[in-house]
Amino acid sequence: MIQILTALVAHSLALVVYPGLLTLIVFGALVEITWGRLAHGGWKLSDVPRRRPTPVAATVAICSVLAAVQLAAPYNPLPTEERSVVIAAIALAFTVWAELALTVEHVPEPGILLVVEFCWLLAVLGPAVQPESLRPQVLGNVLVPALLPVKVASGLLYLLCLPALLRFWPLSPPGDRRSRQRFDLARALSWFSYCGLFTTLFVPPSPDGAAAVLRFFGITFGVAALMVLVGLVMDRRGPALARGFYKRAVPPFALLVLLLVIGTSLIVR
Amino acid sequence: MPSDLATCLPLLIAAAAALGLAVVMSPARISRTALLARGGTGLAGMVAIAGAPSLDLLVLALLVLAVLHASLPGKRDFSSRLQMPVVAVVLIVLALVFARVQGPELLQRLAAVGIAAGLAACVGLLPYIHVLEPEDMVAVSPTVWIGFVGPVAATAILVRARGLLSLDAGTDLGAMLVGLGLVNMLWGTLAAWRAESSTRAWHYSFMADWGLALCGFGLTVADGQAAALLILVSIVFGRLPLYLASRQALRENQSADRPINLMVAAVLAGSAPFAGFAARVLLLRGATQMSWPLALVLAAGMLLWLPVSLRLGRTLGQPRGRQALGVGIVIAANAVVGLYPLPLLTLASR
Amino acid sequence: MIAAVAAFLGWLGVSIIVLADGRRGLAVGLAVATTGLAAIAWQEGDGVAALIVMGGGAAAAVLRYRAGPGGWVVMPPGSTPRLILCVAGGLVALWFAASVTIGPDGATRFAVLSVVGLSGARIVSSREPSSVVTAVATLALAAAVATRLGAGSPGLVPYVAAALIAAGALLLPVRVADAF
Amino acid sequence: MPSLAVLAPIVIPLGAAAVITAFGLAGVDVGRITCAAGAWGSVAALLVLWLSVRSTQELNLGALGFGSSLLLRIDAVGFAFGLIITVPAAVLLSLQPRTWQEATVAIVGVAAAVTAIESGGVVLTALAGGTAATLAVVQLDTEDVKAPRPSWGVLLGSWLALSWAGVIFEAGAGTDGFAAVPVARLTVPVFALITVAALGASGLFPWRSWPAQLWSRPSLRAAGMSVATLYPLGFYLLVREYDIGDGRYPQPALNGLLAGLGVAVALGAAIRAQGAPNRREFLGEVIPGFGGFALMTIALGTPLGLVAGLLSLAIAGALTACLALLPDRAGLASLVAIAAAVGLPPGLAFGARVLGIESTFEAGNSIGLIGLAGAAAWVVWIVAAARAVGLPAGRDTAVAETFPRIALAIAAATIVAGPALAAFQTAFANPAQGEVMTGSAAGSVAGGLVAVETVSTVLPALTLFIPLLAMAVIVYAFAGKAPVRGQARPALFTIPGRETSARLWAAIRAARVPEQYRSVVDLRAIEPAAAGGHAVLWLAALAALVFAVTR
Repeated sequence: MIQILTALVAHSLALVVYPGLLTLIVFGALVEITWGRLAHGGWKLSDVPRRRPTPVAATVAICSVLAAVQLAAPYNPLPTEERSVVIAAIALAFTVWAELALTVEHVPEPGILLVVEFCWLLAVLGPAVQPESLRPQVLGNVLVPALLPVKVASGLLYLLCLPALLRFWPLSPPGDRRSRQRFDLARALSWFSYCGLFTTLFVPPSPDGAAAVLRFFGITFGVAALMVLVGLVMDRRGPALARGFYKRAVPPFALLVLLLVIGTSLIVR
Repeated sequence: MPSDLATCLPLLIAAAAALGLAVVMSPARISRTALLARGGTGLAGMVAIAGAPSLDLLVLALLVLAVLHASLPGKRDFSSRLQMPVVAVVLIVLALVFARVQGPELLQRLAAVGIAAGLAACVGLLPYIHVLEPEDMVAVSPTVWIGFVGPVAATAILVRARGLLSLDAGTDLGAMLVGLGLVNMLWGTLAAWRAESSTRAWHYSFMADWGLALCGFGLTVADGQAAALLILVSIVFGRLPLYLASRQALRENQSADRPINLMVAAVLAGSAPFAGFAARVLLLRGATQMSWPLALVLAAGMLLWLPVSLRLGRTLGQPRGRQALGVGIVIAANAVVGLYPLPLLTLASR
Repeated sequence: MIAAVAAFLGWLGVSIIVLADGRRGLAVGLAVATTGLAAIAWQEGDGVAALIVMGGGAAAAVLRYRAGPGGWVVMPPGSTPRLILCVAGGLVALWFAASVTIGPDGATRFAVLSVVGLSGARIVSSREPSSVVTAVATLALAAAVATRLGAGSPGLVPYVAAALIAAGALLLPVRVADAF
Repeated sequence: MPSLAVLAPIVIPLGAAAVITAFGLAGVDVGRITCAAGAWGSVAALLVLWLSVRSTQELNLGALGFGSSLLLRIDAVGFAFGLIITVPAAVLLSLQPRTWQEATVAIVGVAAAVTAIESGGVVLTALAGGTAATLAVVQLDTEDVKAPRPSWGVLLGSWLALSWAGVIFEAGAGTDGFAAVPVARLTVPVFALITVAALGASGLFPWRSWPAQLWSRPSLRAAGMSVATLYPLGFYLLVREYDIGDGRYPQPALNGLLAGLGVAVALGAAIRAQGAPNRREFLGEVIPGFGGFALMTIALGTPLGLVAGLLSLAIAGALTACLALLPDRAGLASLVAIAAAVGLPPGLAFGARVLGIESTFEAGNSIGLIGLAGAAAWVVWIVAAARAVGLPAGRDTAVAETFPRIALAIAAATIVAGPALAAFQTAFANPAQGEVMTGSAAGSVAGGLVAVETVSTVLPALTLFIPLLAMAVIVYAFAGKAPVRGQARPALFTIPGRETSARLWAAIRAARVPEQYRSVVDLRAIEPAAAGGHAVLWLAALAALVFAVTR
């Protein structure tokens, strides 16, 4: 009973504070504000939505929190053996589509977005096929030469998919999309989970300690910064390039990654 | 009790029950006394056939029944109604001659051919189909042969033929019965499905059931014989009474899709839990012991019953009063036999 | 010798039944066939059976003589196929009885095969009740005589049954098709 | 516990049917209440029988006549499937209005399905399953003869195939008992026969089969009952195949093959769901979707896979009752039902699907690729569910047949019960898995009442999902309203080659025999020749037979 209560407290802490809700709000707010400043020139406190969050934002928060506690963040109260990359992947999948429940206009080019989602899923779960383990940190630790090509290719695919999943790259002309708030709450709640999952899966974790914390958040912020940078570039280049990229470049590359996954699992067997 | 008679006993009981049911269900305009008299004569003839000590006497009893049946007033004349039963008698007598005289082995095989063809002609199966006049009363129509007298006659003939033929000829007889069975199964189901006249559809559906029965007889293993017996019982106390119950609706071109029509369709299709399903299981069991491709063909063929049965079930219309009671009894009896056929099979194998 | 004559009579009688349409012709044919079949039964040492066959056949012949289409009407116009049938049927039966099969009772085999085959053909090919019933009577008697080919003794039951059928069939009131 | 008590779950509903019929014939309709009593009685009997002993109970009433004996047994598998069938059926029979004739057929159908589950032999299972199928078809056609229903031919064919497998066992091994057939007798052909029967009995195909079609009927009385009683039976056979095969299928490749088919079924349902023109059509794909995931995991041949599959089936059972009672209108009930169906965390469906996908990765031999496809199918489901929230309602079901509060309660229960996943697995699914996976394939899923331990991870269902659930309740309570725009929403994508295959199929259906040859295959033209009583035909047939035996 004591064990259960202790576990309940630990899990609650993980969900609410670190690396859960509080962490992802802070992280997301920082990145989103930075993005607002860079993309829209200047940023005011009034940009932060005042009214109560919608059920969509609530759903995104719940799923994003669930994904966040699966990360290999140092000092994560959730024991390593209790984390699963499947839970993280599926929980994050919910965050992408929650807005579609309200109206189709919130999700421009849903077909392309679905393809990108598939590619991202392959990038997250593909490296788990051969190791037959679903612990995120185990996958991050994989340094077997035979498995490295898959890991590297998956990491690249992950990064390629991220801008679309975070709605950074405009997939449709401005006229076709509903004007989004400058402070996108749903996206702000997803930043940490998405970027942290990349750090968890593709960068070997180090033992808990201050350095590890700095390393983890440094890389995670680095990924976010990269996304912001690429987002800025793409925002200026227009949606045609982004659409063409996700239609013509990413799917073939994902196919290549899939072939690598299949080939590796066959060869290593 | 002689084993030959015991084999036919379940069929005789079913026939007696069917006759009783037919008398109860028959509409007032038909004289129940006449129906009872004609049915009773037929039943007596069936008892004589089942109890005949030799195939020769069985054939003579068959001839008597044929003449008596042909002499009943009907739309078709005496001679044409007598034709096919006489062909059966002639073929069986010739088979007896071939089986008894000394000579080459070929004679035994010809005897087997005579028995198989004679049996088909007696019952009225393809290619010896009795000509049907849809307007005729059931008592004077070929349905009497295919649904009432035929089951007992066929069983008795085959039981007695066993001791008459050599081993090879017996095997040939089995093969011919299976062949005829498959042909009748296919023809019966397809023709019943496509026939314009519902009365003809009913008649062909009897042939389809007979196809299964012939396959059972042809399998020459205990399960095959048991399957054939169950199918014949389901013909005599399933298909026949249901056909009788549908006659009025057929005349009035009624059709319905009520639960009772669907239950009747299930009985006719051999769906679980009715007698037809247990028979099919036994047939598959027997066929599996002989050769699995045959079992595969049979299993595939068994699905052909459904469209026909749905059609025939609808032709029952909306039975009321006595007819509804009769149909209910038939459905219940078929369910009981389907779930627990052991008593019938034990009775037959005594 | 007697057996051969008896078998020939059987074939002759049934051929007359096939060829005749009148009651006299049919009655004579039935009588001749009965004589042949009874002679076969008698010649094989079963006098009672012969008497029963004779009795049944004779009664049937008399009944036929008294009822049915008038006259002899033997080989009416257009009966060439029937004639050919009789000759061909007889030859086939002879070939089978003498060449294909072996052992004694050749005459019985010939008589039974020819009578059963030809009477069957007559029943199948005719629409006239009196000729059909006559053929049925002959068929019944032949079927009874055929039991002699079996290993054991069939007893008298088949003969009695056949005789009753032969006489009974002729007594049966046969109606033609009605507008029921 | 006397062994005769094994009959109780079957006899109680049959007794109810007898009472309903007797009163019905007397002109008194006591259908609904007696049906409810009969169905809940069956549920209670199952609970008492299993929970009081927690071990297999058998009753052999002797031979039936077609080679197998009336052997009834309740073991963990029978208990689990018995509840999966009887509980939703009892809910529906207690609430939905029916005529006494419909009620009789429905409750006898429940008894038949329970008999199929309790049967100790393959042939008896086929007989009882065939009876349940027949009664389901009768129910559906009685309710509405024009509405879609399962093909009677497919159902009968499936149960015939199973009975054939049973007689093959009897002929070869002398017994068809699930627990008695020697392992070696489960050859690949016999396994294929049973599997084909299972797939046909439950309509487990990638295309739109009856479990989806039934939900588009105007009334969902018979549809709900048919899905509740028939759909689990096919899965039951797949689980029993482990029993016969000592915990494994005859060839490992068959596991992969069936698991792949499962993904195809789930993906097919998901693809149709994301293109559904209205919410009813979407909800119609929910049960096939769960079925696909269940097939995928059950077929894996691992303890975790089987447990996950059983959990999915149990949730599908609950949702069957929910969907049959759900009104065709927007509102909280529909929203929660969709959330429960798609597996929103921390619901039971979420936990079961996560375990299922994890089990594929942990099964080894690159089966993880199937898990990858399963995850993709789940994503399509998420998209379809989000889209379905704002779809038009669809066909309007009669108000008297719908119970929004009950539907909402059932759907909400499957979400709120998420933290109980481990307890549910320990009490419900683990014993069944242990029953069939014995010998060399022995193994079980650990974790107790708190967590579910897989090979590589642990799912702390109780301790993680309780705070998550609490957080969700607080967040949703705090959240404001969001206007959902009801609108016709385009499908995200269409199946490639769908038009081509449709055109091809139409061309095949339109194919006709050329005019000059039509008489050769025209039965109506052949009929007079065959049935005309021509002597030439008789002689030809005779000659053919002579030729056949003398060649």
